[in-house]
Amino acid sequence: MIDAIASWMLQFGALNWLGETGASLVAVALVGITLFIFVAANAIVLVYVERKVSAFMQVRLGPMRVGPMGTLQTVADALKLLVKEDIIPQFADKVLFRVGPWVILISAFVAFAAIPFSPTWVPADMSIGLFYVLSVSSVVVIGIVMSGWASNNKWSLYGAMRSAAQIVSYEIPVGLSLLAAVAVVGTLNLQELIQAQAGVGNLFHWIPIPVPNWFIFNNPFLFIAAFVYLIAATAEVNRTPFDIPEAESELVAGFMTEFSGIRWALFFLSEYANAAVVALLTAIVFLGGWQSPFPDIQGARIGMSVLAVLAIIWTFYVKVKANRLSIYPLAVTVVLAVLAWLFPAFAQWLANPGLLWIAIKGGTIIFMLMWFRWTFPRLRVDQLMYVSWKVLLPLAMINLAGVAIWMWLTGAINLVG
Amino acid sequence: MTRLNAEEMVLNMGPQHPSTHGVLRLKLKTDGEIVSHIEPVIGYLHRCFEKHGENIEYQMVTPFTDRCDYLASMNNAHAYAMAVEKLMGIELPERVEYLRIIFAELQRIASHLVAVGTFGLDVGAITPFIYCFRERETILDLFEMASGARLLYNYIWIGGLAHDIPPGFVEKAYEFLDYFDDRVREYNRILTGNKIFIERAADVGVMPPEVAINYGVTGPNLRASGVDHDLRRVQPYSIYDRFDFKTIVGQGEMGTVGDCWDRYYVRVLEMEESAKIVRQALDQLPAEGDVQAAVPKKIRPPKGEIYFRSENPRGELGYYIISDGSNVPFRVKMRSPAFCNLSVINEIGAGWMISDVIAILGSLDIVLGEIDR
Amino acid sequence: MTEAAIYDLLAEKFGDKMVEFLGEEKTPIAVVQPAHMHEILTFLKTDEHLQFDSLMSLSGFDLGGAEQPLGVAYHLHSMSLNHYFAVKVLLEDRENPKLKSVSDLFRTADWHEREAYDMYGITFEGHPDLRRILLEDDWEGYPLRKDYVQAEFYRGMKIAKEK
Amino acid sequence: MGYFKNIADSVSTLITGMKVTMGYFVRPREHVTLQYPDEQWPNPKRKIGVGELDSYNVIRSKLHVDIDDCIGCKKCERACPVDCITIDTLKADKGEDIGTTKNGTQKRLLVTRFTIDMTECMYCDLCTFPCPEDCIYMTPDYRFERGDNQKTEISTVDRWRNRQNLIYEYATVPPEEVERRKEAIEAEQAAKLAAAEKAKAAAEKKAAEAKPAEKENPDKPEPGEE
Repeated sequence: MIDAIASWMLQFGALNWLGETGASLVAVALVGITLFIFVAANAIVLVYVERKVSAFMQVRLGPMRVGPMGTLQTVADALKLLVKEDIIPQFADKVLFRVGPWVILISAFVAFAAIPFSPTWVPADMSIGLFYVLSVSSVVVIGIVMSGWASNNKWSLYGAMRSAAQIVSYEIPVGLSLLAAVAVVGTLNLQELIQAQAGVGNLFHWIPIPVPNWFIFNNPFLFIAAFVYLIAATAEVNRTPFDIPEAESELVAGFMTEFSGIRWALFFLSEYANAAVVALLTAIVFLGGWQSPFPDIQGARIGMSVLAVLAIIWTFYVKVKANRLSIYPLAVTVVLAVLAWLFPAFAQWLANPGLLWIAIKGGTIIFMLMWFRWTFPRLRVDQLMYVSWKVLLPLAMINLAGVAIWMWLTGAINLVG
Repeated sequence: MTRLNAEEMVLNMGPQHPSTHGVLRLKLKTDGEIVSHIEPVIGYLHRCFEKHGENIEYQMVTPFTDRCDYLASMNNAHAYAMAVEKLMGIELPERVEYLRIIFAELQRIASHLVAVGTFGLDVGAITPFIYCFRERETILDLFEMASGARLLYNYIWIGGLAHDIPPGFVEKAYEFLDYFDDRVREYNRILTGNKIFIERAADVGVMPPEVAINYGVTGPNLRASGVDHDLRRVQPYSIYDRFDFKTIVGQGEMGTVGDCWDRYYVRVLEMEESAKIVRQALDQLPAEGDVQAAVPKKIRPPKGEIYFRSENPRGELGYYIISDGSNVPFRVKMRSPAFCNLSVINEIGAGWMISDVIAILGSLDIVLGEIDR
Repeated sequence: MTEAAIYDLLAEKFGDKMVEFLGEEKTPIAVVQPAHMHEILTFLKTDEHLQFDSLMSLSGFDLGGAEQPLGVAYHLHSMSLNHYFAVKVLLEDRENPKLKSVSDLFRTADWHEREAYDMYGITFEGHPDLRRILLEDDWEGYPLRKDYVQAEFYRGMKIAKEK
Repeated sequence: MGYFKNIADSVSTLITGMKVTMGYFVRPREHVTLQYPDEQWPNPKRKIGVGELDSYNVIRSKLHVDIDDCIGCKKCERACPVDCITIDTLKADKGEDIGTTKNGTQKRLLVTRFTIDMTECMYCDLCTFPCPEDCIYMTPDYRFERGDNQKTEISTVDRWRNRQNLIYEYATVPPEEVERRKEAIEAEQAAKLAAAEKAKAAAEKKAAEAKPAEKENPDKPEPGEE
């Protein structure tokens, strides 16, 4: 993508003086700025969504004042944080205190460099993309320990120590569960991982239900791997039920206790950037990334109709079970299905792979994270370790072996020759 | 091999901390995450209740009793009123007794709702807390109808009530009871049975019955330890002997008897029992009667002293009143349940992790207004 | 057992260590000599017919005036036998009131004795940690005594209400 | 096996909990919060006392007194546990009619000061019961943020510092009138005092004169006492 932008820029005569290296650097800067804007906007939108989701789950309304339905609330909050007084505690380690939040933010931010957003949009199409994302996102822990230590606050220290232990432990199930998918394709390149999930196949290879060829449907072991990854990733981005580094009822605010204003905003930015990375990675590795669930126009039409039928069944179920009319899912799917049948262009658009699909998939995962957060209590630190080392790790390892067996069973690999 | 030079770290939890339920300070000696000693430092909310009581007339003390345990104002005022009435030998009209029971039990439900919700909050579940407060608001609406206030009522007077209940109250109370059982089921689904919650609460902070008795722990905390002791049963005051309800005792369903989960679940079940009592009281409520018929013109108890105790949502609430025959109490001592309940925290909390100490503190359900008085 | 019966039992055992029995009070209460209070409470707790395992309340009080004494009232309850008894002691010495601590018998007494010390200045001998509990450590005087005079300032803050 | 049962339990109970929250998420219309200044809690017209046909007995917000009906008996001042009511009264002039209350009671005392300190009021409602004229009561006015009792313009900081804004003065007697009456009463008292002294002096003089004569009759009343 960098090369494409650079060569596109060199096509303009006016930019010829840049030379090839210069053009590449400018292109890198452009992509970086775009990504930063994306990260900032992502945080602002996600904070708003989180507040609304939590409010609706808690029979409240959430922000309603600033802008229609409170949509500008987070913008106002961000502005407020920017103009707040910058406070550094007297006995803090001033250098680390300043650097810590940036380390966290940057490590979350650079992970986006390898994320493919569409077949063509990928900032850096690396052959070791997955490996890169995993390694840079674990740098977060250094920033957390730095800021927790530098605050010179006991609560912060506890938060930092918990966080270090937690992230280091959960790296392993994360890696192993992703490895299962990598084993199937045999590449670490994220684009190739996505391309391997094209088309339609049987559910779990043999059950004759046509489903998209995503890994989560392709292979029961990868289904379990996705489950393991989602749990481990929740822990890696410090969200409830694994939010013990912040644990507001125990550690006040954990490693963020002493931070305020813009530095605190950086924590928020990186928290949601991390959540986005995790969600996008889940979407890419297990849910087919930017692949559309429908193979072609006909597939889109039939798929939407099936969804509409499912929605009808759901509506009846809710009506009978809880005596309530839940009309919205039905209305949305029926409208979409009708549109798909009426306008071939719309159906074509649905069938096209692209940004839309990865956004929907990533959004769903982020919603799952929020749903977890607003439902569950928090685990204790030793129980957290129990989950990691005694449940997720064995599961991921057995799973990895299972993937190999499955591949042999389905004929993807041969034991001999 | 040289030993790592490890020292214990003193951690000041509070006075400003999200889960100390008020202004309480706990000095924790910690070794890593493990807490080896807990020393509660109290008194931040001391408002000289007893000194006030010695300087104002009997009926003026009632608003101050409300403010001691602000989550159970009705129960506090009820106990105080009963103490003075017993000292003076006042016989109450039936209707007053029934209304007092209704209000005291509704208040118990409201108080337990806060306890259950904040315990969830302490272990990290935010949503059940909001659900609990939603129901509490409905109870407060009922109180507002009757007394005009939502938190500090001054409704139960010595010898009667401030007002009769307004028209429509009984219907609204029935309405609340009808939908309340469903809500309890909802808490059970989202919190009580939740595996993470069970892991956090079960087997944590076990309080053996002999420790509980020796420390003077009372109320749901004592019953969770398996001691069948409810003042409404063992020493029925007011008209509690007319109602059919169970004393909830901790069973140790998820772990040991007397752990945090038991203390939590005893409260959930007690809410249901209280709802039962309210329903019976509403059914039997006499239709007519002047609620101020027995209010004395001048409150001058005869010379003497009394120790009267009743079952507050937090435990045994005792008033030790010495009268010298004037219209001002000579000595009002309040034996507040949460004061004794908090004193046990080092015994059951030492040796657990910081997170567990918070869970234990939440399960003890303290109200600092009552501890400091 | 009724309070009168318990008092008879005690009077039989301890004789003149008991002072009197105030049976006409709403809460019948026995007055004992301060020096023997600990002994009597130990008996009340350990005797198999009494088994007072729970100290409901420990309250200091001040009868006021120069010659009127301070005192401490103990209200006991037996969880197993479900009966009550109350004991009080009167301390003649206002300047330096001393009493033996019962926090070794009932842990409830720990904080309650600290409170009584805080409010009345009664020293409980043998208490593990006798400090002020509700008031600040540097508070002067014992506020619930009848002869307590309110100080004007506390650490430079005005205490009295401005009208 | 306990290990696997644990995992199975976790999954099933967590899903049960998630169902509850999702149930509320898809029904946002069941929210219980109010958009406060726009929507308000029904604030019914509540009456003082019992027996009014309203579903609410009484409201407990700002304390208010109908000063025209106040007879200055100070019962509310005595009933207040926190002394937030302060009443000063002056006797009316002889023969002066200072009006009757709505209950028809003849007022005898002029209320020159009736302050309610709402920063101290604890809304216990105890003052409203002893009032013989039902003139002190709680009103539904719960918003204290506007400074309508404010005499002079003061800055926000000052308003936080002093609570003048929340000390409500109800007495309507103008200060000049109070001064006049006070002076009149003082003058009256001074006159009385002077008269008494004069009489005393006269009596002493008389007594001194009559001393030798009245020796046998010491019980004779002093002239000043008549």
